[in-house]
Amino acid sequence: MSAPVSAPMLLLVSLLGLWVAIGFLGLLRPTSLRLVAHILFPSGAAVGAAIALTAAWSITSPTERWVLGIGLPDLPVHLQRDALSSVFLFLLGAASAGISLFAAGYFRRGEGTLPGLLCLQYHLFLASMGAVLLAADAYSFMVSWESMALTSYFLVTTQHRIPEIRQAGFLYLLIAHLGAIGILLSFGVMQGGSWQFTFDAMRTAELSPGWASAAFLLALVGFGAKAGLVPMHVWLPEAHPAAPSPVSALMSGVMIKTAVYGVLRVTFDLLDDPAWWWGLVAMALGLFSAVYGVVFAAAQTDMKRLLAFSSIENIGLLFTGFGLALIFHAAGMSAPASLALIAVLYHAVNHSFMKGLLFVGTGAVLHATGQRNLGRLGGLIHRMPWVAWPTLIGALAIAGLPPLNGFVSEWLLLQAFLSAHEVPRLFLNMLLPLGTAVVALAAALAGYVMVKFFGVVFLGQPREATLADAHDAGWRERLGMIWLAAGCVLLGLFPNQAISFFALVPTQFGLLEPGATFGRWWLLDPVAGRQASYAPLVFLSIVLLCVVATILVVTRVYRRRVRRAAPWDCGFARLDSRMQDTAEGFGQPIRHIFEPFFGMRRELPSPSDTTPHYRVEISDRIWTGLYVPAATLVQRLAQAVVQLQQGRVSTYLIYSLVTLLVLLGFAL
Amino acid sequence: MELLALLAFPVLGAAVLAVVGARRWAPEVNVGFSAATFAAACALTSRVIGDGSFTAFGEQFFIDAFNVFLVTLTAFVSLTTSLFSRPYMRIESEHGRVRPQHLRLYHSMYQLFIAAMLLALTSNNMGMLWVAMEAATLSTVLLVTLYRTPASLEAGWKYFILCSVGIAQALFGTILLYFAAERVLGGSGMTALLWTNLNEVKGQLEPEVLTLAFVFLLVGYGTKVGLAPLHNWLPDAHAEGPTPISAVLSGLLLNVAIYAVVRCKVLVEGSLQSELPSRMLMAFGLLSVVLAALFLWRQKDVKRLFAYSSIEHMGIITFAFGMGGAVANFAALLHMTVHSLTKSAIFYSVGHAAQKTGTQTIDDIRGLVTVSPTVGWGLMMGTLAILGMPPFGVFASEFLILTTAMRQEPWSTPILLLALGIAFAAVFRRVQPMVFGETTAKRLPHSPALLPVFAHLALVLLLGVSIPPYLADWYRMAAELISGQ
Amino acid sequence: MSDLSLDLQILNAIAALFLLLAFGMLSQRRVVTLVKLLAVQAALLCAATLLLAWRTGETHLYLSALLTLVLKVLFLPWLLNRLIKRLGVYWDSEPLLQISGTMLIGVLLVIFSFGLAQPIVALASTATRSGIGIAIAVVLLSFLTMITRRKAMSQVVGFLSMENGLFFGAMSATYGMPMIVELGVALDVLVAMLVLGVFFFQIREQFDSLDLHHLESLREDR
Amino acid sequence: MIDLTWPIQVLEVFIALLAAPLFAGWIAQCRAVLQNRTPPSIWLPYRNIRKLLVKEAVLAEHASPLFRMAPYIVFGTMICAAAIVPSMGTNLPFSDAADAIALVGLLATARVFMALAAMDVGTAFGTLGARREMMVGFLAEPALLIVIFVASLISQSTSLPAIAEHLATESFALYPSLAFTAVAFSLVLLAENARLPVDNPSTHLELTMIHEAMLLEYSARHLALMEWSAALKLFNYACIGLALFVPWGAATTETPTVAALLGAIPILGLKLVVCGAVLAVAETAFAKLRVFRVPELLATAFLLAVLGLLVHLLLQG
Repeated sequence: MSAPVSAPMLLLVSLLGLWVAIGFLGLLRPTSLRLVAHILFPSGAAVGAAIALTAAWSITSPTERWVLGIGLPDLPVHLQRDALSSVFLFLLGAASAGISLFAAGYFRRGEGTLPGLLCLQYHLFLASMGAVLLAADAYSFMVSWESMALTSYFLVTTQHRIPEIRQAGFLYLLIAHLGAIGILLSFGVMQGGSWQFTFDAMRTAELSPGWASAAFLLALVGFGAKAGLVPMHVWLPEAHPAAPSPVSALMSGVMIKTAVYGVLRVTFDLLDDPAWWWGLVAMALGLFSAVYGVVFAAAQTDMKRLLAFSSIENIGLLFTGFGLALIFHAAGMSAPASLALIAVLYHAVNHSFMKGLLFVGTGAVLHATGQRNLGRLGGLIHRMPWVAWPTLIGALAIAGLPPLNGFVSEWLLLQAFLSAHEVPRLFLNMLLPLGTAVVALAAALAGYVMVKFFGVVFLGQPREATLADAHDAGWRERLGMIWLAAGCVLLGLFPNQAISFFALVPTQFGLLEPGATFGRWWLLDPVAGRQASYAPLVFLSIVLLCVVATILVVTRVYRRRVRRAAPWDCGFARLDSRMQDTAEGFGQPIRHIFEPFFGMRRELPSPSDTTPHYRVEISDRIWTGLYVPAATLVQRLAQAVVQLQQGRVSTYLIYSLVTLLVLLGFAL
Repeated sequence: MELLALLAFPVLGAAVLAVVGARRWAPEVNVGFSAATFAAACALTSRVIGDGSFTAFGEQFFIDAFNVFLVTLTAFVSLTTSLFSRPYMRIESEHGRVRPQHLRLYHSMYQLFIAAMLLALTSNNMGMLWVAMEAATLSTVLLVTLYRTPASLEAGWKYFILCSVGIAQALFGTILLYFAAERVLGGSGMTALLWTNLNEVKGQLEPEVLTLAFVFLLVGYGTKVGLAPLHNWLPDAHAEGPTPISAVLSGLLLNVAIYAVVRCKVLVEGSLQSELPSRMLMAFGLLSVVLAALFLWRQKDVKRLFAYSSIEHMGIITFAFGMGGAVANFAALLHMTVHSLTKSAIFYSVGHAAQKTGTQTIDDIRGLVTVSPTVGWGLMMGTLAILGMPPFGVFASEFLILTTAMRQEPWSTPILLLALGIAFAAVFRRVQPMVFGETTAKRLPHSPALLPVFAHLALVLLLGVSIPPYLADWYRMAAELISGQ
Repeated sequence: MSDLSLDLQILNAIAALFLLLAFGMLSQRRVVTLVKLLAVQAALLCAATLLLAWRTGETHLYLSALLTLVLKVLFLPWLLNRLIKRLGVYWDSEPLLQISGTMLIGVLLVIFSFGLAQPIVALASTATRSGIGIAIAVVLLSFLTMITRRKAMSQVVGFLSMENGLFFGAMSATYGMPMIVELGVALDVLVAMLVLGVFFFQIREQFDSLDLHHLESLREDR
Repeated sequence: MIDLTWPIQVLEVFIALLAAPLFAGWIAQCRAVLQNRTPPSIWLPYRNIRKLLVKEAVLAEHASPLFRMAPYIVFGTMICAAAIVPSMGTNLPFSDAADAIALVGLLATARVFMALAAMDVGTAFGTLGARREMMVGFLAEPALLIVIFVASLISQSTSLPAIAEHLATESFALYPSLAFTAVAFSLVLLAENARLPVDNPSTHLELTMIHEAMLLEYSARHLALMEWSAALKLFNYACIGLALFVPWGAATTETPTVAALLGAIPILGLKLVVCGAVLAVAETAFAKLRVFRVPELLATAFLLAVLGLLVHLLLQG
């Protein structure tokens, strides 16, 4: 290695190597679940925690570069760690620590592929995500990017006996591959005239505005396909539910964020001066995905599909923040741009904790009851308290309720929106504030979805008799969930420390002068010009104080006598569990209000129907409107081309004669 | 000396196996001879690396960096194919699909085929190159019709007629080349057709005659490469023959045909200032990639599916050679290597898969991973490699080709990428249910020989992650030779 | 024409006859006569080679003339006739395109190949350079014969006439190929014929007719 | 002079706590008068709460701890909201702990916990009420955000005391944008506090009630707390409205003093009386809307708020 490699980079690369080693250790005795569950996954979690620590420790140190020996002869593998990759490495390490801990207790016999093979794919998936965050040249980025897609494809199709899971896996890998092609084209355009594919060459290559816009749009489409931005989102609600829960937690929590990392790296780092309309395109896509995702989440009856659509909503919010930051950056307003960028980074980290916790919760429920359909769950809080309460924390956090972390990143995003009216462009300063309303709508709808999710799964009466013997999660699963829940709470209560950690990224991009502070340690006051502050610690202590005071006063003064009785059934026959609100019922107002979003097919019982049943079929208009016609077009094209091969020798001879004559014609 | 050994072993093997081909231990003899050829090839390579290219036997044979790597590749893949054909042919004869006396024909023709290819690669005389190609075609025709089924007969017939007619055009091209060369080198008969002489004097050859010659040569050898409008024989020939033959046909014979086309292009490009030859090659390449990608969409037979995938990859290689320039040639050579390694690995696993399920139609092969993980994972990894998924070498060469295409012909990149995307969707949609899902496969009497499959895939993975420096210089030397610096 | 020496005039006459035979084979439907025409064509080629050898004194030309005589004039026609008797394939049914259409295309092909050969003929130093145009024409015409035939046997005859055309081209452009190449090519043609013989028996045994419409099962468009 | 800020803050919260049922009683009286019924006594809510507190609590058989904890959490959040809202004085210590958006978040927490408690019992009415409450919630929130957006544009701050102080101390100017947002805010107030056009507070008809349906299973002290927090919520919303649109008269001294506080209380009382009367008139004028007409109502609220925003950017920008 030419330059002496600095400590953090060496440590990070060796930790990634450790992950790969753990993976291959699994192959030694692929059938023994004990080795995998008791030794390999916990050590994977430890490595994840170590990566998070190194990333957090190394974020303040300057950018490090390292050129490895391997790779193409004239394009060896370049690695680079800077503030942006440190933030996402912290995200990868922290979230994967909790999820791996949960996975240690989650995988049992008969889960499709052998545990050893699963452990290999799982840890290769983690290592490739780490490699994506460190790659500093097009070739190694593409190799790690697509091996991330490949390993996650194998993880998605663990139970490959079920045809739907195979379908989901195929769709996922196909769209991931097409996205990767977009990214490859964008890198090709970005290398400008320099014919080199290292990121440093791309930074120095000056592109004409036309080529720069082409590179940006290709990158947006390519990374949007991996992130699940709306027109390219169709794979996400299929792939995430098909994967085992820890894997869908990793995919939703961490893999989608690598797409956000990619978009940030391309626009803020590699392309220098953005056009004003770039941000608008990203924000429009983001806002539409946010509303589209949350509206579909509200209408789902399968809990993992519900969470997958909620991931689409959060990706929409991330891309909205990214678009906003881009608009401010283009307009030269660096303070609001850095605020929006911090909001995006903060929400990315928050979402990986929240969504990881929820997916892991559904995993525990799935293992206990074997049910994924919301119509067959309910009342699990009594039998699975250790799963219910952390999931409640996750649900409240993702609904964006104050003391927890979801609210902080949303609050920052809204503060950034508040300075949107100063953008000099004519129509933009009027359109952007409307963005606030859409973000608020999406956040409120998220609250609606989470009440539906938590209420239908954990509260009320069990809708199936078999739920009675649902057992609580194992101690390793509880540990994993507590780690993630603690992450949610701490990120919510100490925003200032977190923001000082994230603010290093805009400083690296030159949007913020180094050493900027955001109010006292307990009070968050990000915007200089505006008097807007939020102190979660004080806030939470006051609320707790009031609650405890009320409890003491009420119980002390009025004797604590409680009697249990049947709930009010307005005098008719005894209420049973089927009279509760089902998942479709809870989604009915949304389906009624957001009618145009859905392709709906209802089966209503006719009056004379002896066994009346009511079924509603929700279909995604984008799937029927965009993907099916594309497939039929290729089908028809193939049909036309195949006529060439009719089987007669003489026709083939005619082809070669005609080719010969045509070429001779050219040669004249 | 090594050259003599290299050519003698297979011919000797053919003769010996013609006698003992039907014995129980005939496959072992076959492996022995292939191993000997491989050893000779390695010795030859070390000699060429040691003291550069050289001519032998009165300049009739010429070895340089370009054809020596193809010779080693041919010898290596023929060795692994003979290893694979050992259990394969035993199972085939136990299943009663092949009669013992046909085995004798099979083994001797196999060695003769290897000899013909090595002769074509090493000969300096363009006429002998043509004769060797014709011999290769003839030896494989009988092998394609080994099973005596109506389909294999039809495939054999089409293969024979189309290739012979194609190669006849190549003969006419060679005649015109000889005609042009004779005017400059004088009528000394033997030396006029030697590639080395032609290479030195290519500046003074008449452009019109050379263009005409190139057209005939391109159509002739292009038929053997399976370029788009002339490809019709390839899917039938590769699908109906026994799988070792399909592997060798797809893996090696196509490379030899491209080698011949490139030899002619080097000569013609030297004399013509016009862009015509590279434009033609690029047009052929692009047309093959697009047509093959669309053909892939409606395949029912697994070997036909991978035969069309060979057409697609040959199209990519021709397109790369058409672009010319050091990087494109380097990438094309790398692509030839990784393609033949991966495609032969895929045919090995497909062969065993077809034997396990008793059929080649895709819809009847299901759930390989559950019954025999090695065959299932081998097929999955091979398919992902051939579709250009990154950790494997095919992505490395495609990355280089696409990036050079972006620089030289930006208009062609979207078409290429779209075709690659369609091919990916078509092949993966067929292969995924074959590997995963409920199983229809049964146990085999003999355990499948899967060492070759994973040896090939490991090599391709190595070429994908990091190309060893000496191999890189070797390719670079060959690339310079081709682009005529 | 008059300033050419006698033997050149004969050579040009042979070339013209060669072309005529190619046209003849294009329109012929009886397989037996087809083989006869092939044999005559080969004989013409052998005569031209002998004449040229006598004129230029090249030794290897005598050898190649002998080779053509033995292989293409005597052995192959005998082998084909024996096969025809054994397999009983005397008639070739109506070709895909009726005769007049094929002839028209043939004429167009001849015109095209003559136009193509014009620059080369101007360059060639050999006396029989005009033969190149004829050679290209014969190659394309035999290509057409193979396309328009429905019987396997007549396709093979078309292929052999293409070989004759190629040799005629080589002979007229460069006084024949180097000896080793001539031998190689002759060997290949011989082996090809043996292989084809084996093929005919197998096809006959499978489909009990040599008609090509049996060989159309491997197709994609169904 | 010893530092009296925290005691004043607690005193203010305490006053708000006590005044809330009074405000509810006053509105009930006005409604009765308008519908020419003999008005109930103004102290009826107090007596109602005291009666419920002494009763024996009856819980559903399988109600989870969440059901028992929810009333306390909702009441606690309402007290905290009262502390944030600058009803009587600005510059209170707790005011910069949370700004308007945090306040909206706090009210959303209360709503979510109430909805979860309603679903916990597992009867049809609870879940029906929860679903409708959440629907009204997510429809009202965008309008509320735009109202706060407009207010913050005018006074360069999103914390309510700062907005109130800015408007109170500035010279009086007619802000058309504030007029639009005031109407929008009042519609949101009606929707959020389950007043008549959206939901009839005094009905017990299972299928029409939204807010009451969630409290169906509560009894005794839990019901008392829920009633009280509902009254407190109405009081808070009224104070927010007054702070945004009628800020004059609040104690805007730098450091809060008891004198300023005592001065501000009667003015606030007067404003609340007028506001209660207006609210009663509005309720008797509107008939109850069908549940799926509510989105149109709140859509008009949102439209008005956006119009206010555009007017602000256009005229006062």
